[in-house]
Amino acid sequence: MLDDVIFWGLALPAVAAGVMVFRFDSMARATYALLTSLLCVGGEVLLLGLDYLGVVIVLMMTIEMAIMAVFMVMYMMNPAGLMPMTMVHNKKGAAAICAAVFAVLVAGILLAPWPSRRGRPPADPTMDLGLSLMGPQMLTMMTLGLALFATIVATVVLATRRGRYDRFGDDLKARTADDAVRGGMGR
Amino acid sequence: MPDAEPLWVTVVLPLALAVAAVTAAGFDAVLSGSAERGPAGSVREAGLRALSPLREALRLLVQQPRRTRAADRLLGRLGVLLVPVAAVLAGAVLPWGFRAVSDPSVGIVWFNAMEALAWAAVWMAGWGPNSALSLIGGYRFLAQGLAYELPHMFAITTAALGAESLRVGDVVAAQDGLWFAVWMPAAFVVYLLSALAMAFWGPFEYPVSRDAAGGASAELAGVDRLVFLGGRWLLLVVTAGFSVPLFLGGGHGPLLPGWAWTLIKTAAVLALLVAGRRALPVLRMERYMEVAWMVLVPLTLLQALFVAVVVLNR
Amino acid sequence: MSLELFLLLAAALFSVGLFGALTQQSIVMLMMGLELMLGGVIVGAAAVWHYITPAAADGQVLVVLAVTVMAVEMAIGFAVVTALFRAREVDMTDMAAELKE
Amino acid sequence: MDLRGVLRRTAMSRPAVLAVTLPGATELRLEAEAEVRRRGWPVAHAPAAADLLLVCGDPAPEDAEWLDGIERSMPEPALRIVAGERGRIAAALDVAREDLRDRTATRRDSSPPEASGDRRHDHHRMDHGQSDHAAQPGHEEHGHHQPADHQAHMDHMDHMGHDMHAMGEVAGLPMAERGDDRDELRLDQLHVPIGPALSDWPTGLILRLTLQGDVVQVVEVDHLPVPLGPRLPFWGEPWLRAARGEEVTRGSAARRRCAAHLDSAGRLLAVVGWDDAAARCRRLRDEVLPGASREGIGGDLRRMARRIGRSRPLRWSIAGLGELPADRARAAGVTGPSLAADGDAYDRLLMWLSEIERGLEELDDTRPLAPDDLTGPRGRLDGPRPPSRALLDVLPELLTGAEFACARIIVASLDPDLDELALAPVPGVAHA
Repeated sequence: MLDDVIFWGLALPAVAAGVMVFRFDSMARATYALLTSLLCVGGEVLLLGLDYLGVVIVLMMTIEMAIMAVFMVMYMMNPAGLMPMTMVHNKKGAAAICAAVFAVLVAGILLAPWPSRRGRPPADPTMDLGLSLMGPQMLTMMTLGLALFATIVATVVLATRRGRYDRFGDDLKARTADDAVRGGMGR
Repeated sequence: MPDAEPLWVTVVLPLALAVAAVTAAGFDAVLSGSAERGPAGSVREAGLRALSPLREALRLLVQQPRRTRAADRLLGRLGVLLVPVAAVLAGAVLPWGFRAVSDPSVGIVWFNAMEALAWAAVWMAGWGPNSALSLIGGYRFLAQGLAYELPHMFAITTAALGAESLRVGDVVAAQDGLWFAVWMPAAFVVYLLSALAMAFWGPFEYPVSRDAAGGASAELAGVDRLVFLGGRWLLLVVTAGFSVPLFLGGGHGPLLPGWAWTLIKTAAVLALLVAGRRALPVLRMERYMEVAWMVLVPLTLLQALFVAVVVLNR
Repeated sequence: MSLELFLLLAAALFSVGLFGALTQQSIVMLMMGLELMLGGVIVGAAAVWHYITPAAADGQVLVVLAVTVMAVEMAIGFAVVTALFRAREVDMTDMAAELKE
Repeated sequence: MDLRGVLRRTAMSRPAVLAVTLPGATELRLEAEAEVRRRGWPVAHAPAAADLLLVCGDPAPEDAEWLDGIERSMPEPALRIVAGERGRIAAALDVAREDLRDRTATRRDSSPPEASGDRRHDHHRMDHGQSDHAAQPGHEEHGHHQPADHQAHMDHMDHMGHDMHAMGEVAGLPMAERGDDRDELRLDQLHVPIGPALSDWPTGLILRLTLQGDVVQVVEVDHLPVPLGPRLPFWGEPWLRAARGEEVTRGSAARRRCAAHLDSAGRLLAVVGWDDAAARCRRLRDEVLPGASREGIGGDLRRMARRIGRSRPLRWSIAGLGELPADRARAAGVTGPSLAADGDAYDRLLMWLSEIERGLEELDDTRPLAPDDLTGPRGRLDGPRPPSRALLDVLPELLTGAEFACARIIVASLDPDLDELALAPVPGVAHA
């Protein structure tokens, strides 16, 4: 009973906030609407008994959306939504596609003969996940690790305009970096 | 050993945190009073100075809140409220002695997630009033977050690694003999730094610092200001208090009962932070960022490696 | 509570996200649509784990995967926007498409 | 009286003070700061945090606009008092406190005022509810201003907008334009005037900044009108009086120099965020000025100077900000400690500290000051231009490209004294 209340109490705000993401004029509000939606998703995951993943989703999404808000304000027109405007294209077609996708998904969900539950959840799903990632799913873990590492390198390369030759001179011999702002290491 | 507590504890928790926050703020007021006006002449004078946080709170309650033009009041209010809420939620896994309001199996991650809410909170509070200085303050906290969060995560992961559990109760139990602070000193020091940074207090009050006329709090008045700045003290108490179960052996100690040791250790950590603050200027993030990423991150990684090797050979 | 309810929630989030990803002109807003879709995937994976195969950790691994993809997508997205913005001061998909011509 | 009334009166027994100083009123500022500190009243750093706006100096009619703006952005119960004369600040504060207590105690519980439009009426009431030294002539006009552009705390920030519709106005606020920035991103520019009500800020200075994010792109230096008159600039007074032929002891000149540097150092340390050291500097300043003896204060002063000079975190924090090598300083006409420091903000702070320690020896010197010694705390007072003018002139160059926090530190490390701008070249000496 209580679980049902919690489910609906999280599910409705999740979807409502998801819709509001695209309805708010203010980019700041849109970002935090998305955060609300994803926090509710984290709550649902907690409800399903995945403590670790649920809390990690809350942690990651909070930080991610807080950072995202910076970029939203930086690059988007109308970050505070003081000037109502729409920036959409192809609204009708998209609505039709999405309605169709939703209908197909619903039909599938309701009509599919879902298998019954096999096995019981382990006492500690977190331990289970860790053992799995470090055992049979090692390849997944390594791929994820590499992907994350590649992302770090790629994003820095894409976003910065200054390489080490700009900072330390053509022969890389400059003792202090030629930066706009001096850092804390005294270099 | 750790046990879930009855419901009334959830009511007591915010009150206890508030009392601790007022005490810490009073101690701070005495110290800054002696810097501004010379040492207190009498005990009564010192007592009066220690009461000044309460008087400030009363004054802010009487003051009317105010609005600014074209403000985003929804986000602004939400941000202000979220600061104390995050502090209390994080405090839920804080053990008193050996009992916490709740001791979930992933308590450490929970603590980390709740203090991360401060990222959103400070930014929203700075964004809300539609004012340049407060927005600068809000952005500063994000920069600060990027600087402190990774070393912080590695530091608390190290403690969890030492106990081989994410449950706070297990971490305390694992320190029955030797405190983690003894054989994880780097993680402990980094944790104390990030505790200050999370609470954006003291040397890390860059987001609300004086040079931007109060930064994220520049436009807050009345109750808003009280909730925001009071929530900051709550956060400080919670983050400082969490160093006790993580690194200082929680309630373990000779003679006295567990809750008394927790109290003594928490008070000692808070006193250290409040007194240490007097010796430091505000650390600006354009300088601290480089230190955090080039010194603290490798340092905490090495610390974690060391602990991992010890644990594997145990 | 049942598997179907959770999957319906997942489908709803996915569809809303898809709508956003299809309609929004701005690259940043498009990414927000993607995030919502991945949120749907997370709910679905967690529900399948809970109701069908709790003994195996595969559902959990899928959630980890989705969360990582969210982070990677966001980081790459903003890096690309920054690069585009630096080069051409463009932050809209339509304008980026015009650049190709 | 009911409990609520009692509580309200108690709450307002120590109102938060926002002190705003007008050019030429340095002495009043010092008196006000000392008095507020003696009472232990909290000091507000922004209008939003203040109950009491204390204006030190005589506002000119054109000051009314920005002062009104600040008062409007203070929360209820907001009160403004003007202290124009020495020695009356304590009395004015007493009256203001009583007034605040009465107003809070008798306030009926109403919803907070909606907008500035409603609050205008309140202002009338409060302006007339003042004692005589608080009454302010020429202050009847209460138009519905936009927030004054002099105002330190903008109620608006034009961070929104895009070049497509840059010229528009939204919610009565101008939209931002874009421009190239330091990192070669074309981002929104924000025009922010900072000053004169900012705390720990040179009196009367206004900087019109063009910010992108918090990076200063363009700086225009401006200031409040400095009253020309017979009154000499406070910090340069002993030397100027000696030059006029009056008898001034070397001790009082050394004392003034010490206090001036302590004031500057306190300001810089406050901006850097080292509240403890800043508070100690200011306390010592207020002890040095009225004549604490060398034996009485020397130990404290030396201890403090040593503590600041030895602080590695402080050095780490401000070294490298606002580099002003001696040749560039000389070319700009800078004299005094900023020239002698030959370096960054940290070097200038150390130079102040060493001048303080040097001045300590002469503190009780009763020999007369030589009339041709005209080196004030900020430089040579007999140059073609007052020394602070040169400091103001180097500001744009040093501030461009700095982040907001660094910009504030650089300004505080030069600490121009705008009172000096009223200084006519000293007759007979300047051209000698």
